[in-house]
Order: sequence, then C-alpha cells, then structure tokens
Amino acid sequence: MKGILKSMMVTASTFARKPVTREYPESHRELPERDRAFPLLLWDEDINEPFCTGCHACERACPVECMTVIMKDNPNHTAHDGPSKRRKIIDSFYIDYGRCMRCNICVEVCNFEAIAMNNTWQGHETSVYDRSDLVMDLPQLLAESKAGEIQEWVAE
Amino acid sequence: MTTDETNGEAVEETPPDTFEGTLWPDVNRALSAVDVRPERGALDLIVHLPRKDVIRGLGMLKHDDELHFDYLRSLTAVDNEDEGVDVVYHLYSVSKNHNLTVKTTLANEDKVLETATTVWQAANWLEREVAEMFGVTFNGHPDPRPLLMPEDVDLSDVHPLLKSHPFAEIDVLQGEGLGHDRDAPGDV
Amino acid sequence: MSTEIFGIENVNVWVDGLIRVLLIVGFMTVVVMGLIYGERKILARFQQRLGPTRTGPMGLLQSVADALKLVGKEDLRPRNADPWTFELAPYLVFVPVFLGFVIVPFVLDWQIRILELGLLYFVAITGVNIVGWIMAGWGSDNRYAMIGGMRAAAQGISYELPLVLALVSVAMVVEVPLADGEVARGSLNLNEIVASQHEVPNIVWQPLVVVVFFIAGLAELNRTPFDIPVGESEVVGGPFVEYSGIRWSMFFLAEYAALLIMSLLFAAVFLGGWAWPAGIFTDEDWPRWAQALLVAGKASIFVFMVFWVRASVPRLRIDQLMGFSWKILLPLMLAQVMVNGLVLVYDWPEIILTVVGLIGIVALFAMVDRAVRQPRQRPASAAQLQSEAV
Amino acid sequence: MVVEAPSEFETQDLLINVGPQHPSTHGVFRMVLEIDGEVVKDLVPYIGYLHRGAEKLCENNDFRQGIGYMDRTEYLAAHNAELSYVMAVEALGEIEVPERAQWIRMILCELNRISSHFMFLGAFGIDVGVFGTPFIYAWRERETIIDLFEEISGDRMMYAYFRAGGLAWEVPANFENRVREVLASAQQGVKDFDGLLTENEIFIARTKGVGFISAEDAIEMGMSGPTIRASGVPLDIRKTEPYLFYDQLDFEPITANGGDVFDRYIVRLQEISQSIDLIGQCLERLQPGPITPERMPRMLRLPEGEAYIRTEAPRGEYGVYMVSKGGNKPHRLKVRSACLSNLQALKQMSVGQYVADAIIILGSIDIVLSEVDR
Repeated sequence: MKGILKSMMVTASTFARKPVTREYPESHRELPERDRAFPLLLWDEDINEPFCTGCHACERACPVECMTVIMKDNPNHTAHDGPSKRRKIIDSFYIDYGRCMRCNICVEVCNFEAIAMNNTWQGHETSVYDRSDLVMDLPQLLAESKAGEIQEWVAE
Repeated sequence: MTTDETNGEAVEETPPDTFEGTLWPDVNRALSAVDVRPERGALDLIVHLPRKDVIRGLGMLKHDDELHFDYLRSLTAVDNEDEGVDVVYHLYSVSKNHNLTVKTTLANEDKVLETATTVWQAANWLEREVAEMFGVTFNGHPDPRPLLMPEDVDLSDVHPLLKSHPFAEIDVLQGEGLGHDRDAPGDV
Repeated sequence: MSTEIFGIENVNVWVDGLIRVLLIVGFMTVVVMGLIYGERKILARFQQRLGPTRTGPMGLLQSVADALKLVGKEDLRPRNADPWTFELAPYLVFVPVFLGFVIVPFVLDWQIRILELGLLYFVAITGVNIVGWIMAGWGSDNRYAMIGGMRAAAQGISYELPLVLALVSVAMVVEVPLADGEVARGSLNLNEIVASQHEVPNIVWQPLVVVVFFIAGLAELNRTPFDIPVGESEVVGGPFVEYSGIRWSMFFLAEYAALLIMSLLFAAVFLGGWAWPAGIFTDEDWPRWAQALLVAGKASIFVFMVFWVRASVPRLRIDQLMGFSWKILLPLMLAQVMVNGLVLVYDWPEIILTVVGLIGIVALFAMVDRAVRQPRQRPASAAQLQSEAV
Repeated sequence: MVVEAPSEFETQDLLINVGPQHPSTHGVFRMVLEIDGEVVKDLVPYIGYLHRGAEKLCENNDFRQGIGYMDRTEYLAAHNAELSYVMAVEALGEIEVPERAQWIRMILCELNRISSHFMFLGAFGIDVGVFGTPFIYAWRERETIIDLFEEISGDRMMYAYFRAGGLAWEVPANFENRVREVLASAQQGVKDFDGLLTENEIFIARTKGVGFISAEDAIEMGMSGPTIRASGVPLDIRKTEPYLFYDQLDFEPITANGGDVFDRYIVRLQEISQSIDLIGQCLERLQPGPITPERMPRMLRLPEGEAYIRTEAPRGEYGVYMVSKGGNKPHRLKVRSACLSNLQALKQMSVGQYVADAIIILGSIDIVLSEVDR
C-alpha cells in the first residue's frame, strides 16, 4: 500500500499548486513573433498597392498547389505616370486555407517579399461553416496588412 | 558525413571496385553457391541476387555465423518502369552490428517471388504492403490479405505505388470558378 | 395512526411519511448536484486544472446545465434492444438507492423512519441495484454493455460480502442501554448505533472495519480502483453505453445518490454521526443545526477521500478484483467478526478490539504487497492459447 | 496449481470490435478480439484507416516540399521524421552540414523525444485507468516543450524546420536558457510520474508480467525502440550506428530485461531523464556559426543513387530509403515505420491475456497510426 499512499501524496502536492489552465477566449497567449498561421499578402503603404507582382513563383513552389495567381499590367506604373516602378501587379490571388499546410516555402521563394506568414491570433481563428469559405481572395488576403496589424518576421 | 563503421576512409572508385573494407568478402563466401553482383550504396553494401534463389541466399545470410543477419530492417520495392520491379531487403545483424541490402529484380510480366516469412517473421506485413502496392505476389505467404487498402472493395488490380498509377487530379477550388458562390463546379 | 411532525399534531402517518420523503428528495437532488460539481472541481484541482468555470459564477450552475442538456436530449433505444429490460433497468438501479434514504440518520429525528432492522434493510436494498446493472447490460444488446453488465454483477456480489460483514461486526459491538439500567450489546437500529457513540466513535474500536468498509464501499459505488464495469478504456462505458438523455441521467444520479448514502452511513456508523463530540461536552444533544453541520463535515471526509482516490489510483483487472475480495477482504472480516464474538462472550477489555483492528490493517497491507509481488498467474487456458497463436 | 474448469458446457466465443473508433486505440486502429469470457483467444488487427499515400506524394514533390509530408507521417515527433528525410538527401547529394546545425538538430530531436514520451505516459495512464491525472501532468510538460518549438520554428507540431544542408533559419536569441527552463519543468514532470505510477501497487499488479515478448521473438519480428530495449536487446541506433554527433556524447542505451508492459513504461520514463542529460551535454558544445552551407543550389538536383538512412525516433527506428534517378524529385521514397513492425507482434503478446491486458499492451507499444499507415 506504500506505493498507493505515495501516489496520493503526489496528487495532494498537485492539489496545492496553482492551476496551469488558461481561459482561452478571454485571455490569449502571447504568440511568438515567428508564429506561422496562414500566408497573407503585404500592402505597400507609401505607393498604396500590394507588393505582389503575380510572378507565380510561390504558386509553382507550393507542395499542395493551394494558390492561384493571375497577373495584370500595373495601371499606376511609371509609364502611365504613376508612382510605382512595378510593371506588373497582381490581379487576383486565391489561397485555399483548407489545403495550405503552412510550410513557409512560399515566403522563402518569394523574391519580392510580398507574402508573409500571419503571426496574429486573427490568423489562427479562421473557423468557417463551409469549406469553400476557406478560399481567401485578394481583398481578404490584403485586409490585415492594409490595416497595418502585421509585423512581418524576416529570417536573416 | 559519418563514414561506414567497418572501413577507415572511403575507397575511391578504381575500376573494377574491389569493395575492400566493406562486407563483400564475407558475403561472397557466404553466398558462394549463388551468383551475386555487389554494388556500393550510399551507406551500406548492396548485393543483387537472381530471383530464383533469393530466399535461399537470405537463409544463408541469416544462418551464417560469421554474418548472422538476424534482423530484417525493412522490405520494400522500387518500380523502375521498363526494367521491372526491384524488391529490396535491408538486413542488419544485432550481434555483429553491420548492414547489408539485398536486391532482386522482377520482370514486369511475372512479378512473383517466394515469401521471406520463412526466414524472418517480420516480413509478414511488409510483404503484404509490397504485394498490394506493387502487384508482386509472394508465394506461400501465410496471410495474403491487403494491408493498407480497404478489403471490402475489390482493388486487386490497383497498385498505387507503380509509376503507371496516375496522381489524383486536385480539384481546383480556386480561380474564376469559385471565390464565394456556393454551387461552384469544383465544389466538393 | 397519527404522529407529530414539525409541531403539527395528529398528522396522518402516511401524510407524514410523504412529507418526509418529499423533503429528502429535494435535499438529495440538491446535494447530488453539488456532489457532481464538487467532484469536477476537486478532481480538476488534483490535476492542476480549473474545472468548470463557464456556467454561472465559478461554474456553479454546471450541474444544472448538465441536467437541462440531459433532459433535452433524445433518449433513444437501439432497435433490437429488449424493450422491457432496457426501459426498466434505470428504475431498478435508481429506486433501490433512493429507498435507501429511508433509514439514513441525518440528525437526531430527521429521518424518514426508525427501523429496528435499519442496517439489514439498507444492505438488502443496495443488493437490488446489481439486478438493474445486469438488465441494463443484457437489455441493450451491445457486446460492450453485456461484458460491462457481467463485470458489474461479479463485482457487486463479491464486494457485498465484505460490506455486510463490516456492518455486522460494528452492529455486534454496539452498547444499547436498556430501560432497567442494564446494557445490551448489538443492535441493527441506526439511531441506537449512533447514540451509542456519544463518547467514543466506532472508528476507535474497529479501525480495520473502517478500512474494509471504505474499500468495499468504493467497489459498491463502482469508483475508481473498482470502476471495471464502467472502465472507459476497456468496455467504453459498460452497461449504460446505449443509454442517453434522461435514462442515462438516472444512472448518473443513482451513482451519486449512492455515494451520498454511503458517506452519510460512514459518518453515522463509524464517526459517530450527530452524537460523537456532543456526548463528551454536554449530556443532552446539540441543537439540530450543529448536528447537521457535524454530520455534513464527517460525510464530506468520506466523499473527499473517494475523489482523492479517484484522481490517483489506476483500475484493477477483473481477476485481481475478485481475488482481492475473496482472498483478502473476506478472511479478514471473518476473523474480525470472530474476535468481536470472543470479546463479547468472555467480556475481555474493549481495548483488545482496537489492537486487533490495527493488526488487521497491517495484515491487509502485507497481504496486498505479497499478492503484488507474486508472479502473475496466467489464466488457465493462456499457455495453450499462446502456443496456438504463434 | 490452477484447476481447469470442467468444460462439458460448450460456451460460445464473443467477437468484439475494438476500434477504429475506440477511446484507447490511440488513433484509427481496429482489432477484432475473439474472447472467451474475459480471456483473449484471437486478435486480428486491421490498419490502413489513416493511409494517405505519403510515399506516393513525396515522389511528386521536390526535396524541400517533401519535408512537410514527413512531419505528417510522424506527428508526435516531427523533428525525428524530418531528420531522416533530410539526412537521406544529404547522403545522396554529399552535402556538408555545418556543426552548429547538427547540434541544434540533436537538441530539437531529443526535445521531441521527451514530448513524445510524455504523450505516451499520459495516454498510457488513461489506458491503465487513472482518471486523467497522468494525462494532464503529461500535457502540462508537453505544452512547455511545444511552446518552445513554436518560438523556434513557428509551428507547434508540423515544424518543417530542417532543410537539406542545415536549418531553415537561425534559432531565437534566448534559445539556450529557454531550453534550460523547459528541461527543468520536464525534470519535475518525470518526478511526478515516478511518484504517481512507478511504485503504485495496483499499477504494478496491472502491468508486471503482462504482454511478455522475449528478446529472440522481438528481433525476429523486427521490433525497435523502447519496445525491444524493454526485452533486453540494447538496440539503440544512436549508440549502434551513431549519426550526427551522438558518438561524442556519453550515454548507454537504457534496457530492462522483463520484456513486459511495466518495463516498456520504465524504459520510456528513464529515457526522458536520459534525454534531459543529453540535451545538457549538447548545450555545452553548442558554438555560434553558420547553419546552412555557403552555396546551396536554389533547385536541388540529386545524382543517381540510393540511400537507406535510419535514425532513433521515440518509437524506434525511423528509416527513409530514398532512390534518386537524377532530377529534383525522389524516384522512390520508402518510410520504414517503427510502429508497423512493433505492431506485428501485438497478437503474439496479447493472446491468452485478459481483455483489459490487450488494451494496455496496445498502449505500451506506443503506436502513432499516421506512421503505421503512412
């Protein structure tokens, strides 16, 4: 019986310790800066357009092929006396969050620093009722970055 | 990279490669009754045996007190499209702590081979998986049911890991077809 | 045919009985809900968790929420379940437990009826719910339920004996003052048992019986070291795996009501109920509310111990369970009863009871350790099955 | 002396279906038990419910994309799975990995072993019957380790952090003292479990002598990891065929010679303490330096060849057999699963025992179904 008493002492000692549970919706854990929720596109504030030029690099590199990229000529390119130096700009960009496996390869291959991993709680809380709502189009992908909530973590 | 534990430095490729330093001398002696073709793998020695006396060779390797390969590490197959299917046995000796890879090539027409469960019981499930994935039939296997594929559907001629088996088409949920309307064609 | 209740004269006996029963039902449901909530909170604390916090302040309304959910749920019956056995099983488990409340001596005269054979009545009634378990297991035409039902039967019966012998050995030694000043020994009337402990609680005289009563009580309540009929990891919920909704909640309520009765009985029979410390200070009894607090405190010791054991001890296997009861508990109890008999017949000093009791506890621990160290006896057919299988 | 029950009345055996949806099959595993009363007469395991064709998918993905699939074949110790894949690519491509990257890989793999063993202790505690206490102790420790992984790679379970040639990016600045914090709490977890279960009489009665397998049978069945070491075979690939820098650490494979469920529990519990000590040794030898080779081709193409790389994952030998015919995709990729071989012996261990024993024998092998079914 000595062993049983010993295990009851262990549970008794835990009885005295402070509980470790955190009440989720009220108190959020502070996420580390390199947290990887889902990819999203970044917004270039000073010339007011997305960084992405629609070069298909991420679409080709994605293991699960969850991206669809369509590019177009950039209306406010310097040729049409606009501020931007980008000749091409993204027209429509879909990421299917239902297929994405968050492997960060798209961020690594992008040579325009246009895509980043969402490291905020809003990126994690993406539960929907219908699977097709998980397909994010361009405005949705740009929304958080446009609102300035994303500090992109860059691997040096 | 860590060097092979039996030889000191890597032997550079001198034609013909004498494989000194690897297990080849002992393996050649053990398998003298069988014609054997050695090859150098990335980490272990590879030995090719003809189809008809693979099991006999494996038995010799196991019961040879010098080599004593009592541990079947893994049994798998590689589909080389037209050259047929290679069945690969990775062996290891717990007491002697050395490794060997035995390969045999089966022509695509008759992929039939004796079962290795007579030598090691570990081969039971591994052979069932190779049978259903590559279409190789192992004669004398005690329990030839499919291992990973569903039993209730008759998939006896479906062998997914063959190169001829196509990749499933990913139904495109993105692009013009979808976005937000419910009854999109690709909707799953 | 009329008695007095709460100061109202000549109330018809039946009406009086009805009022007391309704009072007890109200008290029991509230306390059972409190027990369910208490268990979840205390078990959570044992595991460094918070326990329910969402429903109501500090999660207090958790049991109410559970009850509403269970009432709202559809209680289905499997198509090929046997209709009568399936439907009646919950009643056969719930009603005996509820009937057990008749003799529970909460406070001096706050019980439904004083029965001369109170303990015998209690033991007989709790024997009935085993039938309910088997009916639930067999009736729901589910293999897990059937195995769970058979296990419940085996466990219920084999732990009934140590429980009965424990109560018997206490009831034998109780001193009952007769009208002519003489002292008679032995009584099954719970009030007399409690009254006899005003100076010294029975736990002092019978320490081994307390330990065996606690263990057998755990087995009767199907609590953790003995929750084999309901073991989730093996038989997935046991006999009531096919029940849902209000029927399942009746089983659940019965389990906690039985825990309540067992703890009140433990307080009454072993810790002196409402009599023990009162007898030392004053001759007449304490006010009712003080007695109620006293009984509640003692009962909660038993309940806390049950929760504590549930949080820290794994589950026994069916053969160990049976071996433990028949080979260890029963011999000890028979020895205890024999010693009690000798003390009563030859009028040896009372202290011998305590000494024998403590020796008994040491013997119990030694027997358990020896059983654990023994090489495991494989089931009889094991060797031959093993050879076939390889 | 056991009296054989007179069997003139012929009782019919009961077939019960344990799984694929059952609280203690650790995932989608199904076994049909033929039981006579409470004794298991026959056991037929069925696997394949979680088969996603990872090997076929890897043939269609290049050497960086395939890493994500390796995490998903062994979700409880994804670092160890990635390690084998990445080392196979480096063996075939003769890529030199910088020292710092190898030390960090070893630290992360050992941390993953600790979190996987805690997961085993928690799930095994519930199988044996303690209501949730070991599970919450295990979860408390595992959360601290997984929070550290999230700070390093950004993900809790699917890290995709190892790359051919080193690591994806540098570890955070406070890596070392964060690791020491986590080790301290893991130490406390081991003490809790040791007190809670190891000497508990009922736990010993339930697990000692149950599910016995001898050393010869274990070798014959090709078992590996703590399951075979509990039968007395000191087969630990970190010691027998050292990879990375395991030859520079001093440790002995932990073995026990009872070969039963209790010894498998004890071997895993002691392995957590061993891993804590190993990580301490690694931290001393960790120097700053590069974590990827200087010039790495953007699109890695491997020469012809094949390599069978095996590493010691928490459940046993996790081997990756990669055949490359040139090009940026593996021609064939075979994942050697430790749990598949350990599971083959389940029938041999469980027949003749009780139903309750069969459940904890299954628990003691510590299977991860995604690794069994790939």
